[in-house]
Formats: sequence, C-alpha cells, structure tokens
Amino acid sequence: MDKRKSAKNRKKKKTRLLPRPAHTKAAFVEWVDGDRPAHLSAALHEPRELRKRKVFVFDESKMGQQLIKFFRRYHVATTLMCALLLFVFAWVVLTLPSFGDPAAPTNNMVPAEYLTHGTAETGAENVVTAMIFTYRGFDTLGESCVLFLALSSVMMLLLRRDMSSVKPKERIALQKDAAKEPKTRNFIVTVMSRILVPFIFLYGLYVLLGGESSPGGGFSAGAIMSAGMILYRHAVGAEASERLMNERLFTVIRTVGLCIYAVLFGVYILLQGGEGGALTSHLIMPIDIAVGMVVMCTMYGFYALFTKGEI
Amino acid sequence: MMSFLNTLVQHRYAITATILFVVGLMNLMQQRYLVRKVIGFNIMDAAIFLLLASRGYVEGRMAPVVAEGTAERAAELYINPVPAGLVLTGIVVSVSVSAFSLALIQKIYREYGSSDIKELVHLVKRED
Amino acid sequence: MLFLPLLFPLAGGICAFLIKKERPRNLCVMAALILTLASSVALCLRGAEPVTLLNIGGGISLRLGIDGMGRFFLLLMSAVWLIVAPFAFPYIKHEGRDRQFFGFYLLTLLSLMGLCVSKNAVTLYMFYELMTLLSIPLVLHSGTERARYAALKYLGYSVAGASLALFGLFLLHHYGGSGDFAAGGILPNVGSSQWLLVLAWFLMTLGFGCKAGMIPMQAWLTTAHPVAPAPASAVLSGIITKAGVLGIIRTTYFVFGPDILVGTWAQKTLMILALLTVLSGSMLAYKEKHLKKRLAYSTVSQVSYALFGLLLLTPTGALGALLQVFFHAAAKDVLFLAAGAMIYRTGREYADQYRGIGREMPVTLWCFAIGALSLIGIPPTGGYFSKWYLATSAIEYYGALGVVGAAVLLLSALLTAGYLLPIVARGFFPGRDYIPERREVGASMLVPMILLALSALIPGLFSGLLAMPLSLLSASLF
Amino acid sequence: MLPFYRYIPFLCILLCLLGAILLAAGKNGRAAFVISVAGALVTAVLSGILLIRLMQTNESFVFVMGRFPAPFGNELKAGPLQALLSTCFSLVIALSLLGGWSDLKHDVKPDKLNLYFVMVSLTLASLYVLTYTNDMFTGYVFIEISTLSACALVMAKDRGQTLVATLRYLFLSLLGSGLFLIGIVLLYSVTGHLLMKQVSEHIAALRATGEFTLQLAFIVGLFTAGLGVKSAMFPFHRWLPDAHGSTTTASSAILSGTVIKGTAILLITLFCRVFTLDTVDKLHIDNVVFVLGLMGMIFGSVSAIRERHSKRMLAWSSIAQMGYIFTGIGLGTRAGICAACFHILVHATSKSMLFCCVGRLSAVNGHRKMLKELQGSARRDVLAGVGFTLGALSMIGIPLLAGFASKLYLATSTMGSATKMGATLIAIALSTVLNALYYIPAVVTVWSTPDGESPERAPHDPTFVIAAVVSIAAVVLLGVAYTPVMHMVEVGFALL
Repeated sequence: MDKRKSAKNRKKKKTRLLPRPAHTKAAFVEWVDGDRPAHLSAALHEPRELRKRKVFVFDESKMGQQLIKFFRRYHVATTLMCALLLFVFAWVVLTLPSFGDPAAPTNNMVPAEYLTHGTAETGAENVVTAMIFTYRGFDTLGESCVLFLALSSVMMLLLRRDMSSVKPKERIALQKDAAKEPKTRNFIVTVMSRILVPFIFLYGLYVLLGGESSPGGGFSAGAIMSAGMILYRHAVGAEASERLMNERLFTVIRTVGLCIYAVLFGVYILLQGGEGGALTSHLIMPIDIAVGMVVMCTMYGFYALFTKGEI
Repeated sequence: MMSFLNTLVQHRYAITATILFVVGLMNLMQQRYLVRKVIGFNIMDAAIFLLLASRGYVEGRMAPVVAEGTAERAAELYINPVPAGLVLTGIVVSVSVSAFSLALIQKIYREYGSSDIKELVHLVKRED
Repeated sequence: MLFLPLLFPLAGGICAFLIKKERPRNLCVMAALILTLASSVALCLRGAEPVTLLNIGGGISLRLGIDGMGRFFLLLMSAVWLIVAPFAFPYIKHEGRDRQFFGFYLLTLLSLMGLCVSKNAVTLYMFYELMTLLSIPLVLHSGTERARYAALKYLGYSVAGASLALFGLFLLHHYGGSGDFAAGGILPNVGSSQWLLVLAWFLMTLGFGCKAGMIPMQAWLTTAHPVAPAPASAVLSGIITKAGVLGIIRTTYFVFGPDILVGTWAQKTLMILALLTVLSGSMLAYKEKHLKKRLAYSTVSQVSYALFGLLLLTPTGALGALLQVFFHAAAKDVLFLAAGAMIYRTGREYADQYRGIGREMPVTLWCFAIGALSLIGIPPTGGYFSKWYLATSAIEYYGALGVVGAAVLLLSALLTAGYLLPIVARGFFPGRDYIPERREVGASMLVPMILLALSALIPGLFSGLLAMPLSLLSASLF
Repeated sequence: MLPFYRYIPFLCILLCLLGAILLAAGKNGRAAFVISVAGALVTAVLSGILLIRLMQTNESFVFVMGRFPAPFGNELKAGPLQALLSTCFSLVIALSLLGGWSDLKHDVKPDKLNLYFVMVSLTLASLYVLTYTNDMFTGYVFIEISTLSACALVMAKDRGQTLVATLRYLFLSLLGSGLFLIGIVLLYSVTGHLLMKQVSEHIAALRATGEFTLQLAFIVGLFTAGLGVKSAMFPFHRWLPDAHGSTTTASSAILSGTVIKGTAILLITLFCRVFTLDTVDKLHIDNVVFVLGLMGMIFGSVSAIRERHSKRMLAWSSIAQMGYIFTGIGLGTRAGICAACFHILVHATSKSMLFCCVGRLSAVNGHRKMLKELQGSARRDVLAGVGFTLGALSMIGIPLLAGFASKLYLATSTMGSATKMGATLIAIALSTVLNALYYIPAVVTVWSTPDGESPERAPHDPTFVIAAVVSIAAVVLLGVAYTPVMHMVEVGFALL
C-alpha cells in the first residue's frame, strides 16, 4: 500500500522534475491537424507583445536573460578562439625565416632594384619615399583617400553648421560640454604657443621639403604642422583661430591638395612611363606637398570636429 | 630546450607581435566599453606593424636613405624598404579608422549617455 | 491554337479584377469560361503542333503541346470549372470580396490549362508553382486568421512538394530528362545511374503527391479545403488535387517510363504509402464531425485510389486510375457543392445537424446522395468501375500486395459508406415529429449540382462511353 | 600609347575618386545626387565598352600603374569577368540611388547629403579596385576604404539604433581586415612578393617542395575568415541584419547589392589567381567554405522567417543568398565558381530592387517598417508592389526569373562529387521552401487590404519609377536570357 503510494509520489516527482517541452510538441500536433498553433504569430508578422509592455530600467540582473546568456557564451567562445589563435599564430611565426636574416625570401630582387636604381629613376635618395610615391604610388593614393574619407565621415557625424539641426537630447549633452570649458584662456599656454607655433611650422616645412633626401615626407610633415595648428587653436580658442583657418580655407586646402595629387598621379599613370619617365623624377615633390596639405587638414579637422563640432 | 630558447630569441619581435595581437584581439572582442575596444584595435594594428617592420630588417644594414655613390652596392648596404612603406600606409589607415570609430562613439554617447556595449544592445532592442 | 485556352482565362481574370459592377462581371466570367471550354474542345478535336514558347538555352525551353493525356485533363478541368462557376455567383456574393475571388478563380484555371498543355518537365514545374501561388488567394478568401494560417500551411506543404520536384528536375536535367514528354519515357541511357533516377522518381512522386494529398504530405489538405468557400473547396479537392495526379502521370509515364520503375523498391514503397493514405483518410473521415473537413479527408483517401492505380504501372491500373480521376472529380465536386448549399442555407456545419434536411432541400440532398453512392462505388454509378479495374489489376499483377490492396480498397469503400450514407439517411428520414420548411436554393446553385451528379451517374450507366477512349489512352502509355 | 580600352579600368577608378573629392567641396545635395548618378552611369558605360571589346578579342590584360612593371609597381588586371561585374555594380549603384532618392531626402540631413554621395562614389571606387586589383596590398587599402565608406553609408540615417549597428559593423570589419592584413604579412614573408602573379609562382614552388604547407593553410584560412567577415559568411554574419536593416533605403540596396559582393569577388580572385584551386582543395579550405555556405543558406532563411521588420527580413535573406555564393566557391570547381559569380549578378539586381521597393512601400505607408504595417501598401503604389513580388518570386526561384537560373547552375555544377551534390541539392530544396515561407506571406501582406478601408494611390515618384522599371527588366532578362551572361562569366573565368 505505502509502497505503491510512494511509488506514485516518486512518479509524480519525476514528472514534475522533468517537464516535457510542452509548446514545441503541442505546436507540432496543431500543425499536423491544422488548428491555430502558438507560433502562428510568427507567420502573420504580429509584433512581439513583450516589446510593447516593458518599462525599461537598465540593470544587469533584470537584463534580458538570453542576452546575458549570449554574452556569457560569447566570452567563453572568444577566449578559446583567441587562445587557439595564439598558439597557431605563434607556431607559424616561429617557422618563418628568423629576424634580420639576409637570406629571407623578402630580400629578393624587388628591394635590391629599389635600392640600386631607385635614386636614379625617381631622384629621391630616401628610397621609402621613392617607393611609396612612384613604385607603389597607387597604394599611397588610396591611403590619402582613406584619410580624406575618414575626415568626411567624421564631418558627417559631428559637423554642426547650426544648432537647429541638432536633436534635443544631443543639445543637452553639448551644453554640458560647453559648461566644462574654462572661461578664461591660460596666459602661459597662450604666450608659449604664440612663440612655439612659428617654429613648429618651420620644422614641418623642413621635414616636408627634406622628405626626398632624408627621413620625413608629406605624412610626417603634415602631422607636425597640424600639431602646430592644434596647439594654436587650443591656446587662443576656436573664434580667434578663424584667422589662421576657417571652414572655406579648410575645404579649399584639402580639396585642392587631394585633387593635385589625384590629377598628377592620373596623368603620370595615363602617360604610362614613356615620356612620363622624365615626369616621375620631378613628380615626388609636388605630390609630397599635396599629401602634406591633406594630412595637415585632416588632423586639424579631427581635432576641431571632436572638440567643438565645427571648423 | 636551448635550441627552442634560441629560436625564441631569434624571433623575439615576431613573438611579441603575436602576443600583442592576441591581447588586442581579446580587448576588441571582450571589452564592454567602446573606447577600450578601440584601444584594443589599435594594439592589434600596432602588433601587425611590428611584425611587418621586423620582417624588413637585415642584420647590420642601414636605413634606406641612399648616400652619394653607394648606389651600386646599395643592395648590400641598406635594409629592405618595402615593409617600411607598407607600415606607413597601414599606420595612416589605422589612424583614420580609429578617428572614425571614436567620432562614432562620441555621437553614440551623446545619444544614449552610455558607451557600454551590453547596455547599448539592450537599449537598441528596446527601440522598434 | 494552343494559346487560346490560356488566353481566355487570363483576359477573363483581368476583367474580373477590373469590372466593379456585379452583373457584367459575372457575364464576362461566364463568357471567359465558355470560351475556354470551347477552345479546349476545338483544340482536342483539331490537335496542334507543339510550340516553343521560349528557348532559354542550356537545354531548357518552355514548350507547349497537346496529347491524349493532355486532352483528357484539359476537357475535365475546363468543364468542371465552367459548371461550378454559376454556383459561385450567389455564394460568393454572400461572402463578399467577389472581384478578388473570380479574378483568382480564372487565373488558377489559366495555370491549370498551362499544366495540361505543357510539353516538358520545366514548363510543367513552372505552371505547377504558378498554380500553387494563384490558388492561395482562394484559400485565403475569408481573410480570417484561421484562413491565413491555412493558406500559409497550404503554401508550406505545396512549396515543399514543389521543391522535391525541383530536386528531381535538376537530376533529370543532368541526365537529359528535360526534353519533350513522350509515352514510355524519354531517358536515353539509364545504365549505372538507375538507382539515382529511381530515387529522383521517388522524390518527385512524393512531391507531386503532396498536391494529391498522399501521405506523408497530406496534412495541409484537411486544413486548407474546409476554410475555403464552398465553390473554391469544390474545385480545390475536385481538380487541383488532380493536378498532382497529372504531375505524377507525366513524370512516371512520360519522363521515366514504366519499364525502369517496375518492381523497384520505390514503386513498392509508394504503393504502400498510397494504401496507407486510402485507409487512414477514410478512417479519419469516419471519425470527423465537421462536414467539409470530413469531405476533405475523404478526398485524401479517394485521390490515393488513383495514385495506387497509377503506381501499379499496368494498363488496367492506369485505366482504373483515369476513371477514378474523372468520377472522383464529379462526385467530390457535387458533394462539396451540396454541402456548401446546405451550409449556405442552414448555417449548420456539422454532419449530425442535418436531420431532415432532405425534406427541406430535396434536390440538393439527392445530388449529395448520388455523389455519395458514386464515391462508395455502388454498381450503377461510375465509381464502381474505376474501383473494379483497380482491384482486378492489383490482384492480377501483384500477388500478396495486390490482394492486400484490394482488401484495403474494399474496406475503405465500406468506411466511405459509413461516413456518407448516414447523412443521407437521416436527411431523408428524420422521423415523424419533424416539421420541415422548404428552403431549396436557387436555380443557379441547383443546376451545377444536377449536372455534376448526372456526370457522375450517366457514364456509369453506359460505361463504354468513357471506358473505351480511356482504355485506349491508358494502353498508349506502355 | 596603349589602345583606349586598356585605360578604362584605371579611368573609372580615377573618375570615382576625383568625383568624390570634388563632391565633398560642394554643398548642394541635389547636384551631388545628379553628379554621382551620372558618374555611376558613365563608369557603367565605360565598363560595358570594355566588356564588349574583351569579349570580341577574348583576352585579359594587365595594366601597369606607372612605368615600373611587376614585381616593382602596382598592377590592375582586367578580364571579361571583372568588366561584367563592375558594369553590374555601377548599374546597381545608380539604380539604388535613383530608387532611394526620396527616402534619402527624408532620412539624411540636407547639409550632409553631399557627403553621403562622396561616400557612394568612394564605395564604387573601392568596388572597382577590389574587382580589378592584381596587388594584394592595394586590395587591403581599398578594403579599408570600402569598410569606412560602407559604415558611413549605414550611419547616414541619423538614429541611435543605426549608430550602434554601424559600430558593430565597424568593429567586426576591423577584425576582418586585421586578419586579412596578417595574412598578407605572413604571405609576404614566405614569398617576398605582393603582386599576385609572383606570389602564385612562389606558392607553386613551395607546393612543389612541400614546405610551409600548414602555414599556407593558416594563411588561406586567415584570408577566408577576413574576407568572410566582410561579406557575411555564416558564423560572422551577425552584424549584417542590423546594419542593412536599420539604415536608409539606398544604403541598404547598395550595401546588400554590391559591397558585400566586392570582398567575395576578391576571395574568388585570390583562390583562383594566387592559391590555385587545387592548392585550396589540397588544403581543404574549400570544404570549410562549402559547409559554412550551406549553413548560412539555411540559417539565414530560418532567421528571416522569425523576423518581423521588413528590411531586416531582406537583410537576413541576403545572408542566405551569400550562403549560395559561398557554397559555389566552396565547390572548388570551375563550374561552382562560375555559378557563384552568376549568383552575384543575380542577387545584386534582385536584392537592390527588393530593398528599393520595400523602401517605397514603407514610404507610402507613412515610413512604417514592420511587415504588419505594410498592409495594403502595394495597392497604394502598384509598381513597387509588382517589383517586390517579382523580386520575391525570383528569390524563391520561379522559372523565368533570375533566381531560378542561378539555382539551376549551382545545382548542375555540383554534379562532380556525390556527397557535395547531395548536400547542395537538399540544401537548395530546403532553402527554396524556407524562402517561400517568408517571402510569400510578405507578398500577401503588402497586397491584402486592411478591412474596411480602400487605399488611395500615392503620388508618383519619378526616380523610383525609372529604377523599378529598369531593375524589373534586368531581373526578368537575367531569368530568361541567362545563357549569354553565363557564357561571359565562363570566358571570364577562363581568363581570370
């Protein structure tokens, strides 16, 4: 008697402990004999209910369960993946030709050609400059296009010509930022920058013009000059720096710079060597200058856009 | 064992680059805060550039700025300039990309007041 | 010439969509249907050279042509379509949204006509898919959630079937099976790849069998047919299931050819599946209370009679199958129409609510009775002959399996009697205490029923009428 | 001087770059729109000329950038296949812009419009380079360009949701291009070259000696993963639905139609030109790609069924369609890759059309995006409804429409190996069903009128009408007369 009872209880417990996946089975049955199943809404594009009535308070514990699960699984998975990658990658790297090995396949006729004839063919002692502007000039064109592209997309994100187009939420955030700014300019910074900026520009010019014959070139020079401009703007403030650089001038410089580059390079390519051969030896300097202009504008533009959202 | 250590020493830069790369990767994938993700991405790129640059070096040779009259022996005197050029390109690219992603993060922060990817995913889920 | 049967429904359908006034629309629908029937009769008499609609290249082209089998189905389908239409006018007016209904009604006919005159597998497949897509709105008509779900389910199953057919089509294309249909098969060299071809045939038959409501893909039928408005469900289970049968005929007899299929595992399996369907369909119908759903279940079982006959791969079996196709089309249509009429008048939907209906709508119930008898296969009616041929040829050619088959057919016939006759009996003899009130439906609903009932009856009485040409046709398959 | 047609690839690229630079200077959005559409059309015409010429002479040529031939300078390599693909891309971009113009005016701030078109033309430039390049590092640079411009296209619609989607897209793409760059570095350090011809020669030598086999496998894996992330290969697909689903119509059309294809094409080029197909087969990478493709096919469709947001549903289906392409690549045979290329064309046209039509449909229903809310929109703009229906049917694979042809080719191209054949045929059959299960209800929804209201016609949108008509014609044409196109693809593959 008791035994049977206990057996029954155990059975009950079992059933309670292991509930069978009700909805899937029911759905299947309904599907087969054709009555409206639970997941019918999926077929009829009805919006999920739970989205409608949920008052959201961000809280780890209350966060969507499957989201948490996803992140947990994600962490484990990525860690394992990285570990695997580490080992494989390290192994591969260890089997490569060792560091500074003269017999490595990378030291083939290509660098030899660049080094021996580069100067004669391009007129630049700095072989790296020679390479990036003539031998592999197309990559560099693409590279400066990347800069230009990045600047354009940052403008697309952050440029504010007038406050009217800004959403209220964002406007509040901006006012907060404005409140944080110091009201008065720091005297020392202002004076020092007034003294330093010309020298920085001078140095930038030197690096720019020396790019053919010594380490340097358009990219580094542009970075240096933009550092000078950024310092100036930071010291005297956006309004005052209008004198040095306003939006029109900014647009003109970066457009003209990149245009010069693209056009020159295009001409050079379309001439296909031949008489272009003579051209290339004189091509590096103007292209270098153009790149310098582009880089300078880009860096400065980044700073300006990030700080105030206007140029 | 010695030989293994020897190999390690020979490939010191490459190994460093590997470790850095994986560190950057983990940051990019696992950090919750977006700026940290960007930093992770930068570490990753730096690792790649380190590897690439270390490929170019040749024992006991000089930087590839060809001095007067050394042109014909240049191939033995100077290191391989190709990786340097590639690294230069790569650096510029990574600068632009990080600028873009930072701008994006700034915008998102102004939109939602948060830069935590989990929270953002949830906030976005709540929309539509 | 070949295009006329496709052209008229198209024009009619478009007109039906455009014309807002009721009377002119109905006139135009009728005109289109009559013209379709006339043109198809003419086509059957005159015959026509096969036409290449479009040469896609890569060995694929869309070709139309007409042959014996095409003639049979062409006439059957266009005739039934024409007959059912008048019934639909008042019925759909009562349901609403009639422009949509008649538009798609005619367009579905277009796809069916195309199915009949298609000359190779790709064309067949194209019209088959087209038919699925165009007949969905018929199921969807009432627009209720239930209807939408049923339509979705119909879609899912049909496309699943079609994709199985597609699967086979790709294989066929590889083995040069995308040429014109020809009786006895067109596959040039079977050789080592026979197992693959048999597999392809198996899958294609399952796929087309989905439309014909064969196990394992029958479940959609009993959901989709009841929710459609009566005329729609009549043509759905009367004709569109036959489209699946036509597909199977085409693949079996006109592409693969019987002789590479006879006695393969695939044939045996499919025969068993067909028998299972016959039996289970009748049983479920017996237990089902909802009238239209009961009729749908009976469709499941009855169409599988025809499939069983086809799968026998013998002349007599094919003959029985074709007869069954014809008689089931007539009988099932009349049953559905009668049921529709009864529901339309009384609003009662369950089989046990029709007590005394025979006093109220005698003509309707008489038609129902004739349809039921033909479906069961009581000798004077036509259904008897088809089942007779099936059983005999089954026993003749396949020993044990054949006997089992015959037994199953008999049993299911009994079940059919079990689930149809009580309605008739209780309808005519409600008992003394019942006070009937005449509420017979109008002529436009009666005439179709009567016509269909007669067509289920007459050819049975003069069996030579139909059996002779069909036996020639089925003999020509081998 | 060379004959003119040899300059066309570089001319197109230069045209797009200059166009982008100049557009950035202007402020007028409308002018920018006109200019960029015109530019896309011009490049399309030029590529068309190139295609015809190359088909006549049946050749493929190498264009030396500058006066330094390989292995010292950059190179482009153009054949009929590249010309065909780039023509298709230009056309698709032009059509998407036309189709999405009214939505652009609605979604993008007027003072940012010209920047949007800058992004578009840079995207086109990057697509051209990815198609034509014969130098791997150039490939990397322009992959980054396509990443940045694609992200900019996504975030053009200034909403928080879109921004987050862009961010996820950006991070995953960065991961992808990082892997790709590492692949290049490793490959460079084992072969010492960057130009594809020389690299492939060295790889052949390595294969002959049998050294660096596993390293090569790792490198190919890196390339595959890197490019797979950017073209939404199965395990890396999660970014796509949000990015393509939440942005403005033109962007969705351009991204789904072209951008995710560019990297796939680069992958094909690498497989065929650098690591020859049999090497890839020996390293068993193709089987991995094959399996991932099949999984993508199924998984994408299944998630599309569960999706209620109209555009995101289309995005999921893009994942499924990319699955087809990767399956074709994974077959590792000539026929398979031809089928993949053909499917690239098909999907580019159909999906851009679908996106434009859905954008229009939601526009006439008050810019509501949920499928449920699109009820009756097709009655408001019949053309959009027809376009959507045709696109859906083409995706399901009804004969006479583009989708059927590519499915047929994919199926017949598997007839080499039994296992792959079985798997592919089953997957195709399955995905046909799944496609139908989410496309047909959508079609029914847009055509069915909500009870008790008769929708009135929306005012016409001329640019959309042009786009819709042309792309409908394209889809039907690809479905009917696909043999000449396939012939071009095959010739092009032979000359790859």
